[in-house]
Amino acid sequence: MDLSYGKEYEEFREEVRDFLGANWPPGGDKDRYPTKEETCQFRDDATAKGYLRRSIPKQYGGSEQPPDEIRGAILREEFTRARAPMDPPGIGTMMLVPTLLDRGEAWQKEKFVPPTTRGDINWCQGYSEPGSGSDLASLKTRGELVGDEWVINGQKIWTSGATNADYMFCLVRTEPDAPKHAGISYLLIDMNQEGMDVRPLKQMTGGSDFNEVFLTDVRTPKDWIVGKRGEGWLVSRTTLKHERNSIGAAAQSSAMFQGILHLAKSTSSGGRPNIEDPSIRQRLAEIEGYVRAHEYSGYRQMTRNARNEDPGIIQMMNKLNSTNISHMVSKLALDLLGDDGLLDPTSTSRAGYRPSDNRSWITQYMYSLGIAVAGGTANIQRNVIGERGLGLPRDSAANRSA
Amino acid sequence: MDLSYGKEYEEFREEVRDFLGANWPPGGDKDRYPTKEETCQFRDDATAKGYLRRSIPKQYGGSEQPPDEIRGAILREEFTRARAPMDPPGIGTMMLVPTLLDRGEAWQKEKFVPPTTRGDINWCQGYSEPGSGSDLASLKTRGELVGDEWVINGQKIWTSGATNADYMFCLVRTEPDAPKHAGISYLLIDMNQEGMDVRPLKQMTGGSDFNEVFLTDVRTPKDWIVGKRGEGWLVSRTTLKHERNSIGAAAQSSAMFQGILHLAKSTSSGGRPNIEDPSIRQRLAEIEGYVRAHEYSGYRQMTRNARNEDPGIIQMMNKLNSTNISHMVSKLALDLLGDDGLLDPTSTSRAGYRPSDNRSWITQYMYSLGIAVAGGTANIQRNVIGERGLGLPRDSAANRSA
Amino acid sequence: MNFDISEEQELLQDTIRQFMANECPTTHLREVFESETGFDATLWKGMAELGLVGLHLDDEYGGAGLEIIDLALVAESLGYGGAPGPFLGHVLAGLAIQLAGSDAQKQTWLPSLATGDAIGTVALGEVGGGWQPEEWTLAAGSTLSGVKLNVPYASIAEVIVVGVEGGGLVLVEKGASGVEIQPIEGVDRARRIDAVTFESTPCEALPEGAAQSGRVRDAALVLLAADAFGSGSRLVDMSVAYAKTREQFGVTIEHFQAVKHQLANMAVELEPSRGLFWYAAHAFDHVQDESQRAAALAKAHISDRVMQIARDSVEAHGGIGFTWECDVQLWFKRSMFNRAFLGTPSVHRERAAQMGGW
Amino acid sequence: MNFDISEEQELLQDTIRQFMANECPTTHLREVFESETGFDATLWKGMAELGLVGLHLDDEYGGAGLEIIDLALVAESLGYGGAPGPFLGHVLAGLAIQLAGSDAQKQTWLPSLATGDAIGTVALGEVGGGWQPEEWTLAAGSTLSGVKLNVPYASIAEVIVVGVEGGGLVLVEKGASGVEIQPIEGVDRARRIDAVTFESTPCEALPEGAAQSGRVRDAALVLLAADAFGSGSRLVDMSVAYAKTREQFGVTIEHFQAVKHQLANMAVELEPSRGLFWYAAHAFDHVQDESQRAAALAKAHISDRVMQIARDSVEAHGGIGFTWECDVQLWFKRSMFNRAFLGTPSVHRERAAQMGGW
Repeated sequence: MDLSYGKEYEEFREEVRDFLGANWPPGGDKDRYPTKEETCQFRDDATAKGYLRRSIPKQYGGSEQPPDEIRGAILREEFTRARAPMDPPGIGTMMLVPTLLDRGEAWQKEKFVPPTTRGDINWCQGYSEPGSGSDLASLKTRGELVGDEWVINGQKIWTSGATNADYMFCLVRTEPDAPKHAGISYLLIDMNQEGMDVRPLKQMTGGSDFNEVFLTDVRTPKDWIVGKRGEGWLVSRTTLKHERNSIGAAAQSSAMFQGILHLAKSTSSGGRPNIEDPSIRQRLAEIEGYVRAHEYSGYRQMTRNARNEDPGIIQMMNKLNSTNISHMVSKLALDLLGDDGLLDPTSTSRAGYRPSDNRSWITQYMYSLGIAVAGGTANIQRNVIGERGLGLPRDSAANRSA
Repeated sequence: MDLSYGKEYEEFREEVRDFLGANWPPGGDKDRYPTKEETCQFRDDATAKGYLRRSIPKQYGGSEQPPDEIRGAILREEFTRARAPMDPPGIGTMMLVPTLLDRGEAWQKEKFVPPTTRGDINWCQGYSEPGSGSDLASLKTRGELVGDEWVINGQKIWTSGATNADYMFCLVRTEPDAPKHAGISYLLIDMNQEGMDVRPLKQMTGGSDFNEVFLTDVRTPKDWIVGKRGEGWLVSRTTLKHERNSIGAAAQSSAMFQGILHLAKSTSSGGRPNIEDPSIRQRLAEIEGYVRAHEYSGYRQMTRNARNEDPGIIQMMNKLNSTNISHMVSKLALDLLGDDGLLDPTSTSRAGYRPSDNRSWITQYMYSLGIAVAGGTANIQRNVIGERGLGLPRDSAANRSA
Repeated sequence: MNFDISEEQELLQDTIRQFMANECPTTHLREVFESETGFDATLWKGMAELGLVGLHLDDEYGGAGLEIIDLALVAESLGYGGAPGPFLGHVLAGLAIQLAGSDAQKQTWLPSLATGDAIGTVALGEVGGGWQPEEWTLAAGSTLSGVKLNVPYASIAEVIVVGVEGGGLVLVEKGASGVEIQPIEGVDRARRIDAVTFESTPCEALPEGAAQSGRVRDAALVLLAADAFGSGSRLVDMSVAYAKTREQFGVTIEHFQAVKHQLANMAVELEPSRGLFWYAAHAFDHVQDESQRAAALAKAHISDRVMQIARDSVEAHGGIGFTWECDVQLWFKRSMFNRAFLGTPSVHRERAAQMGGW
Repeated sequence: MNFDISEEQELLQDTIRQFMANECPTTHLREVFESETGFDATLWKGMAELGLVGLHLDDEYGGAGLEIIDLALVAESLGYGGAPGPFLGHVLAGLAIQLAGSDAQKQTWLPSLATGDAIGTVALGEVGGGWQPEEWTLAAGSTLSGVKLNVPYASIAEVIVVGVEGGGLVLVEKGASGVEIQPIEGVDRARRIDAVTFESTPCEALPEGAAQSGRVRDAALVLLAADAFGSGSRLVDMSVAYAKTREQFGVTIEHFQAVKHQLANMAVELEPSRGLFWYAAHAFDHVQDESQRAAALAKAHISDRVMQIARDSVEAHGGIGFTWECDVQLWFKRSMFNRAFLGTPSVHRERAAQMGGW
């Protein structure tokens, strides 16, 4: 057991630090917001060093580095420290690009991979539908081949980033007579056309992280399909070989814990700081047990992933751990907030008495529920752990139709 | 809403008190343990007044009173206060007698009801089997009619009171070719015969509240059957019209709460009485919320039952409420006990250092689990509430075979 | 022994439920939610015509002379219906004047409060959670100065009953000088709250204020518990109904045992607690020794349980439960109000511990 | 970064697991459970031959010179196997002498402790929960008087390391005058405890006792956390295995979603906590700044979670889980020991809070 990254990696860290020191912020000027061109140039330079676009082949503008979870972690740490931009975030780089690299035609890779990894084009994901949540394969959006084009009709939901996406990668039922999973194709669609109607989905918190997308006679060329007709389900399940971020979820839990600790120190009840209340101290320490466990679980996974070994059941627990911790933290927050629990987190635009810094915790209190449902409901996670982790059978209700 | 019992009932209470004052303890002698004859005489006198054997017809030695939940409650209160014996406790008076009265032959009632209600004979119940717990109707103990006798072979489990029972009322599969529920008969069996092998089932607490009973070529007369062949399942489900004790479970929860409150007052941690620890106070008050809710729910049910109205979903929640409260109390107890949590509750016979009064709480900590499993597991209770209370469908796994 | 409500009381609850279904379906509730004031005069008039807003006031002032249990049953039904508006503060103001006011004050205010023609409210909370009479700090003589927070619908109230130093109560009339009302952006837009600043504002003491303010607080706790219970019932009903319609894997999700048990657990957390607010309400008028503690336990327990039920309801609805469009959010936020207003569960649990002599 | 155990360590754990399966199946464990002394000399000899009881002692004294992480992995495997006997007190006694003893003391005791020929134990607890060095009250000079509670296997120990006033440590040899040992009826009959009364008993101070006793406590916390984790693994495994064999309604109960989710929840409560005892053990030797707090958090969290898992295991087994005959009770009681010994979770959470500067 060795919690340092080791000599080879610490040298790599030094190299990264040197690079960042020389290149970010551009011109060493911390008081100016970098231009788009400067950011592009920086990313190209970082790619040349092998720091960005690591899983992308050189022919598509990448640095084509072997997967290395630990180099990945070091890069995240150092870039974050220097506040330097990494690969453009988003579902395009995270999901579409690895899928294309694995299953796409050469022309598809050439056309879409470079601009996506450069951040020139943005993607959204068209998977979930109102009637198809955990049972995704029951999706109903239909695509019909008319001449040289697919004509697509249907509705997608929980589509984040749809408002400023250029393209959607989308699961569409193209073979209505095939069995459930075998009737789906994976299509790429231009968002910028009539018939694409994006409507933000307002959350109970007031914000809108997701959208509904209504597709009415939307068109896309015949060959904008990844994999063959009816292979869409498999294409969408392709194991992604890019560097995992095993400790991302745990890092968020840690950050949340630091936040609640601060809240306990900065709020009072009955004239006494909450942090001095023995029942609050007990709850904090109990939560910290979960948070540290989550954190060390991340390290375990990172270690195994770096060795290309299966981390086992622990890997299936990340989401449920995050959700459970988020619930505990949020409930404690509501107790710490006292009267501030009466406040509306949804808007700061209207004039109101006493805007409270703690108001964001109300959002967190509600948002912790969103986490539970966004990553598939907790029940789905429990199914996965029970079935794949403990070797228990599939749901009989599900079996009846699946 | 009126939490007194009302004038008519308070008069009844006075009458009961007068009777008890005159008749118990026998001869007014508090320092002497009453003889068996005196106890019998007292019960006969109380029956003549209509206080005992209330649901039993006069022809079988009862007082044949109309069901009255509130008179029942008053009698329990006053007899308890005077430490006077009520109807002999046990499964014979609770379950067999009402079943016989409802479904038995005249000769069966004559033979078994009077001595059972007088406490002269004791019964045990032969329902559960090792392979048939929540799925009771899958029971396998078989009875074959050989000449004028049933010959019974099989095994029963969770049979409380089997060690000193005279008879068993028993569910036996007599029609092996009939569908599951329709192949069962309700037989009465003399325990005092070869082939009846009773083995106490030791619990994790060290005690033995239950037994296993092995039946090997056990015999009982052909006509010792209640209802017809194959009707046993229905006979065992007969709705019992005797007076319910709606507040019994809640009264136990209340008593348990008083106990844990006392424990919190009488134990210390780090030199400070536990009752002064804010986190303990919070937990106690939270538990009290559940306990009072349970108590008031008992009053609600008693009120509705007394009016012959359906108390609704609340009635299905009694066991789960008791179980939940018992869990909460037990967990708090373990925290209050500190080092005493290391002690063995199972025995006081061996010499040991520092026997602790609090040791019984360790038993409670384990026993709270027994409560959960004894009244059917919590999952079965949740099924009942979901299905009968909320109108949700039966389990699909269960549906497949039921 | 009769631990149940009467047929008349059941009828009253049915009437309110029907009234709410007709006059305030959730489409309409959302309009009030989005409106500037959160006050719907027509709905208020309807409630007043049903006699809901003066139920507890004496006959001679135009009330129905009923008890806190009746008012609590109204609150439960309004909670179930998600009723927006100033009911809570209004009935408490009437109660305060009836319990603590002089004959003249009663003559002046109760008749119009009983009909709902005038709206009243109570100003109890202060900065840093000072909700309880012994925590009030505003000094009052013939005038009043200081700040009260979380005052329901102060901006439309004809009269505000204000809690002051020493646990007393004073009346401030609409339009009195030196009053400044600022809306607070509250989480429950069906029950608006304001911050009210008084600066040398003329006021009039309720003679029995210091003796009765604790009773007003207790009544408020009972009403919040009752509203929370009604909200919880609505949330359970919505979740069960959703499970019966939402299909996944070819069956409605009610067929999944995990869903069934989650719904059963929600019902088990809620249903037994009904007796807590019944008893606390009953005790208010009939078992005064126990009423203070019973009110504290009822509010702590029910508002806490229902908050968890609201979270469970969101999960029971899956992704859609987290949206603005789904009605769960309306009662989720109502539950947050019921939980925090007048002090969080832990505050009242500690009070119950003290009153229990622990 | 390498947050994992080595192949050698995995091999060691496999060896112990195999050893326990062969030498101490639950039928045998039950015999030890029922025995007078709770000590099985053959099993102990087998453990000693595997090198388990002196793993952490220096090579020069016949140990393997390994770290606390290795000892913790042994403890985990022994917890999984339900190993009865004096392992815990024995390895702590060796550690105490190694950390705090003089060369002469080490020479005297470590070789025979390393081979297991002599059994050692530690006397830490006092009346009223005084487990921590700063709570110890026994005054010790050349002799020692007072009572220590919950001393593992005092009756068979050749040497007892006793915690005394000021946080110091002293040695008492078997047969020393004025020692009275009385068995305490402990809940975990696989790990016996005694009350030990000293009356003017000759003793010998460990020179660095006051400096090192906190370290001994921390090691003990790590070992208890590790044993608890192993126990939890066993309980989850047993529950999963039972669900795969128990039939109801014509199917094994693993087919019921409620059962599946309960098992999944047990696994989720347990598995992530593995890193807590790994890290605490690692920190003991390599991150001393954090080791005290990490040990407290690990013991509090894991022993608490596993106690709940033990309760869940009983429920997962239904009625049979509550019987003496069912093996769940063996680990249920082991879990009670791990939870209470050296202080309950709340004690160590409060310690963690203080050490965190909260």
